[in-house]
Amino acid sequence: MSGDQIHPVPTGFLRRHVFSTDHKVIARQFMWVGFLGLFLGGVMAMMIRWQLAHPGEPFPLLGMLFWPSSGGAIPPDAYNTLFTMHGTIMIFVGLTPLLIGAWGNFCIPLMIGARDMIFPTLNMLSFWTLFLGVGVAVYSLFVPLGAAEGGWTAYPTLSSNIGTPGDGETLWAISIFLIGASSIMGGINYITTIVRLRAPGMTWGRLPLTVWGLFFTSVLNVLFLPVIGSAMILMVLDRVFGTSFYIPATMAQGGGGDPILYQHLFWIFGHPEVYILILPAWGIVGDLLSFFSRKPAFGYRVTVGALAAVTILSAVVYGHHMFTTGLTAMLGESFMLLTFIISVPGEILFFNWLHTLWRGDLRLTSAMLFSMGVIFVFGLGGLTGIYLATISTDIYLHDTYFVVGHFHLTMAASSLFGAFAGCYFWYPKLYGRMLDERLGKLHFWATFLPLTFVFCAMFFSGYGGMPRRYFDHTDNPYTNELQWINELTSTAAFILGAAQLLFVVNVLKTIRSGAKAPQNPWEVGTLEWTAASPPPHHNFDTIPVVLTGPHEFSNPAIRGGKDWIYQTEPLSG
Amino acid sequence: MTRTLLPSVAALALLAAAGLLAPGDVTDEGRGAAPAPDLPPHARAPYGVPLSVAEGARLLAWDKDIERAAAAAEPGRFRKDGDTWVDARGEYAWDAEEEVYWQDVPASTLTRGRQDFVQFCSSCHGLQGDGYGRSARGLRPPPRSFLRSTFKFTKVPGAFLPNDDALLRLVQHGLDGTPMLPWAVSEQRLRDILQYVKSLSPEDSGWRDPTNEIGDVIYTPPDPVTDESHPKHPWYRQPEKAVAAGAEAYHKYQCWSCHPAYMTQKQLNALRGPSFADTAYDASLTYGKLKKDSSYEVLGYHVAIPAPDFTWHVLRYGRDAREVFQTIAAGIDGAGMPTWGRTDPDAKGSVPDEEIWAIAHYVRHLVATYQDQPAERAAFMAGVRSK
Amino acid sequence: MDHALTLPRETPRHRTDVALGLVLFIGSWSMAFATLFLSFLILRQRQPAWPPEGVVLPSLGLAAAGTAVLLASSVVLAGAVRRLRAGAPGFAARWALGLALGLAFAALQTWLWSDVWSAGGRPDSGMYEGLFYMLTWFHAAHVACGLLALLWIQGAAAAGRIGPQRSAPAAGVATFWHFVDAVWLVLFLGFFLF
Amino acid sequence: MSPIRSRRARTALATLAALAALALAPATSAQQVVDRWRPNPPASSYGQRFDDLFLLITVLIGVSFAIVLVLLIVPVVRDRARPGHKASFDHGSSLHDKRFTAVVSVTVFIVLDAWVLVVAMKDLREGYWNMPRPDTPDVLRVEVLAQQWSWNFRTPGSDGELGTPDDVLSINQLTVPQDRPVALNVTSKDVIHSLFVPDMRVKRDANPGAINVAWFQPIKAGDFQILCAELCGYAHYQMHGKLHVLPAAQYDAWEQEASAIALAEHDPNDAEARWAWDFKE
Repeated sequence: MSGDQIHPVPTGFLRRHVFSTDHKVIARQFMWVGFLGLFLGGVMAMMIRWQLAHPGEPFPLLGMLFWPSSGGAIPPDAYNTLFTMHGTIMIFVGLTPLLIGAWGNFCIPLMIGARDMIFPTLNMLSFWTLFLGVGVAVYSLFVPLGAAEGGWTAYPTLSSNIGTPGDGETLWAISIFLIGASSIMGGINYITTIVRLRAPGMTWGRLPLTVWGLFFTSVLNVLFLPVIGSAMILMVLDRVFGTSFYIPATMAQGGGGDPILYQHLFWIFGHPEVYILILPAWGIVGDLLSFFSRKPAFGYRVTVGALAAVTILSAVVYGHHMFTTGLTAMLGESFMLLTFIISVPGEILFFNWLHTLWRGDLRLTSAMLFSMGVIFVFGLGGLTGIYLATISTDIYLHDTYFVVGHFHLTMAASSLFGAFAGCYFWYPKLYGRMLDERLGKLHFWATFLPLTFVFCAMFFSGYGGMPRRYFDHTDNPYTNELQWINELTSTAAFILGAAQLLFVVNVLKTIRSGAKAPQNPWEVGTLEWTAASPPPHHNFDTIPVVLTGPHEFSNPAIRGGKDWIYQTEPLSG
Repeated sequence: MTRTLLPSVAALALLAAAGLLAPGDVTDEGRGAAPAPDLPPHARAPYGVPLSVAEGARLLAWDKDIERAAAAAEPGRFRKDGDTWVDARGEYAWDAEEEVYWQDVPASTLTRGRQDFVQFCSSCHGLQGDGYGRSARGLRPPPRSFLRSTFKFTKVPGAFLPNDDALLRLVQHGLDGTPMLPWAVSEQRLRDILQYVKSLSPEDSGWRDPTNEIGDVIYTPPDPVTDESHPKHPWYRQPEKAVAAGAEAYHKYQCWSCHPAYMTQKQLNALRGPSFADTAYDASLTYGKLKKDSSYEVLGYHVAIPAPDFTWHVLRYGRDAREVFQTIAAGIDGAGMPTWGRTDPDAKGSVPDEEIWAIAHYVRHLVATYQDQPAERAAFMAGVRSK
Repeated sequence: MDHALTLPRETPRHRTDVALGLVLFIGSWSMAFATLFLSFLILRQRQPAWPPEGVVLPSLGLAAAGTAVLLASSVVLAGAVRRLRAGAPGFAARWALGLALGLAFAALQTWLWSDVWSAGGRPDSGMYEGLFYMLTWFHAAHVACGLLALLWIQGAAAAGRIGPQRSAPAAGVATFWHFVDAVWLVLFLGFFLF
Repeated sequence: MSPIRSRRARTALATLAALAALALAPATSAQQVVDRWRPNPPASSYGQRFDDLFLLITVLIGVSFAIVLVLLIVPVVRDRARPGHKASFDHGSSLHDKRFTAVVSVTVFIVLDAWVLVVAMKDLREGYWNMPRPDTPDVLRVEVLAQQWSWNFRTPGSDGELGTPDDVLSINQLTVPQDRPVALNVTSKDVIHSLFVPDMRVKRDANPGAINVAWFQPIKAGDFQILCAELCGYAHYQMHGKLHVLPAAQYDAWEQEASAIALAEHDPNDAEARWAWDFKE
């Protein structure tokens, strides 16, 4: 409930752990679903990379388990399922729950000084709707005729029952609808909480950037997930009840629909979706760079303005996904121009990060390393976006591995590093135990180096003309000449996969025997560090009164030899 | 607790709608308006496609397959009773009055086959296997209809039904120059698909007709050009000699009655001997012939596929001399190409094996030198067509 | 519902929280209806003729009657909430009337469907019927949710959990009902009339 | 670089470097194939435009990324937390800072984005979207009908008219003349495909129920690979064909022969085989 009304601590196992309405418990639930999603998606990525590097050879260990009829080698239809579910699981079951679900739920109430989310029941419902969606998605893997095979974008008429008969694709659409519904509930909850439950004194100018990132993400969630929900409803009606919204007149007796309509609907949601994934990471990085440079975030208001600009512009740039689909010249060029314009707020954000680092007092903890990793990776990913925003280069590069490299660098690497930075930074507050810094730094370097190699190698194979989503590149002479890049990429990808074990070991080791975390290990002033680690059920004994901004580091007015100040302490003078 | 009931109710309502997911066996008839008359049946967007096969099928089995199964099966399953095998598990059964073996293919195998068939093959061969899939419209050659159990390129003489291995090899080889791909599907799944395809043969025809006989690939003697056991053969390691003999044999056995001739009329007359000295051939001597009677029927109307011109068309199942030999020897069932070779080792073929090898080498020579070489081909054909 | 009993009087602050949450939900979910309606217009514009000749037209009378009934139920429910907020008697009766009108609309809708279904109109028999079923099914799902919520509020009011001191849920459900009503109005104009 | 203090960290990095080196050694399976990482030189008239613009963007991005790297590494080296080292206090919210950010972002937009935009618009106007006009005499009209897992091509044959019995039909093989514009009409029978000829730098989606137009003019004879770029099902990777570009003389001879054979094979009552539509300019 809202305000400073302390609702009673739930008793009983179910209320406390399963159907809990405490935002911290829900954050943990989202985190573990996120880790499960990253693990599943990661294993699928390894299978995809194995098939690309060694076409036809049985996948070691797991191969016989999944595909006994082909002696462990991945058959072509299973390969299509693999990259479809890899995309879907990484985005909707891995990153969204981890970045928005876990860190959103944990950080927003604590950082704005509230006791809990404003609608705790809706919060719990949001998790269980996601859980239901994930259940439906996992169930669709075991349906006869296999799971969805139309790519995570599922363009009809391949995703209609003409291209993929069977129930797999229908169940996939239902699970996307449910996960979308869960994100809408979460979005409503986050926006209302941030607007209504800020502690006294926590003005909009004193909100940490993480909360700003999550606020804009929720705005996009609330506005654009219903669009994909409707697109999925139309697809389910097409597949189950035989309507032909996406099936053209030339193909079906009752036809008259348009597959391009789905592409428009999908990408109206699709592009804001990639910003939904990157905005929390931008927020977290904006904060962490300031925290660990012991220096205020450069241009706080400009950064928030840039985030707002990206949120607004994200609605109108989706056309760059469809340059080769046959848009009219005017439409294509206007989307090209708009895509270039949206890169400007991105650049402004980027400069503010670099300016934050400049002349700071850098403490290179693993959270800081991951945040600087985001700068490197998003720099590389963002800049290569210019190739794809320009129609004349996109005509050649569209649907090649160049695009795969680009969106992995921006969406996968940047958001993933933002999530890892969040994990290393807030784990002490969430579980009350410190993650091992040495293992953290090793995990960073062991992830960062192979990751950069893998996704930059994709630029080369894409530039060489290797199309996306091919089961076997040695089948035709042209892409066979690029097979050597596949082998290198796959080797590096396996190292990248193995490197994630470091993080698993780190988390598991810390749960049992991690060092007890002090209340404020990183000497940072935001409100969540005024609470105990882990915070009690009602977060704060008394609702804190905020007197200063989140980034008042090395402020000359701070006395007592410290270079930081709690937001609740006044800045004298 | 129930203050925010609305979203969960919406989700449950949706799931109830999702419950209608598997309409199970809603076949075409189960729905209201019939498809518009002018569009062929495949044009209906196939929703509610039946994916499971209810009951198993009793199909003709091949005794060599049973011997191989007996050898591979666990001990004690097969035993020889007199000269017929008895299968303890009852999958294979000897039919006394028809003197054939029947195989009872379980419904589970047919269901797996049906599902993979819908997944891989239905886009061309049609959801009912009638050879009229969504992608089949306007395809020439049109996709094979499995409702007529005649197969062109299995290298099994026309009089016999192809055995499983011949069909399997055909699918794994694919047919070059047609959308029939070399399928990278595992052998186990392919065998299930082939069992399903065999079960499509209508009542008392194809694998359901006991009077039919399942045969093996045509007898293929070793290729004289590469056969080490006869080094003294004139063609041994001299393919050009075989090609020259092939040119002669090709025109002697009048392959040019269907395929184009590659000799001028004078040379042809000289080759065919004095009685044909001044025969005048009609203008289409050097073109593939479009034989009406050799065409076959697709959904009610005739489709005629011309005999290939070896300097122009892609050979669908003839990547090397051996495959070309087998195609000539076995003939192409239903396409006017008779069985030239020997159906079994001791019978005598209408053309001696060595001559068939020579023609095979000659055909491969034509393909290798003239296909995709427009200049050379134009010059060669101009020479042939000059009186 | 143990929580409500121990709940103190509903603070005006909480009322605005719920109002803001509801505005966001309705704003968000209207995007879903907007997408479906936009798709309907695009697909309709793609058809050579609209309505295609020889198609079974759903009877306009039934749809008009449904619209009238739905509008009436909204007006009645709005009156009920005003009375609840003012603490005046008669909330439960008016709310029940609103619920009854809602059920009437559901009945009219089912009658409309059965007409089209019995005349052979299936979702897959053409773009017109496909769009008809899509729009009406999606809207009907929300009418069903609305009716459930109305029933739940009716029950809560009977059990005393809804009253002048705790009216936010009732106001919320009424607002959702007005949203469903507005969507139907747009749908009625877009599909049936023009 | 200041020495990494703890010995154990140094050994960890060393092992990592060794692992990376092992990974980067190219797996040398029997490589009779020529390994490349760049596309073949352009074989179509506007192909060079892509390579030039790609190079331009690479240079611009390379410079920008170098600057970013410097701005990233210098703080790590110089401003690392050390006893007695202080961070400078700067909110960056002063007017000067805002003006500086505005100036930097505008210059980056001009240098990086506007330059590329202008070049791209020129390329589109003069190259990619500069379709040959319907009345240009020697344009070769080709109808491409994609289907699940192969390409059907149709060229007008020697009479220059589409829809006549002498039209040349072929599967996965397209023969076009050199130095003559080729206008494509691309559509599909079932799912969405995408005609992609890397060496001609052309790519067009084949959408069922709609006709997309594209064009290219080969400037080099030879065989080029045709690929499918849009996921279209299980054998998406097997849906490749060959584009034969012949010098003008050879092409005419080939076209005569092809038309003659097509005429010989024409079967009037087989309406299905002669799929065609009126060419969309």
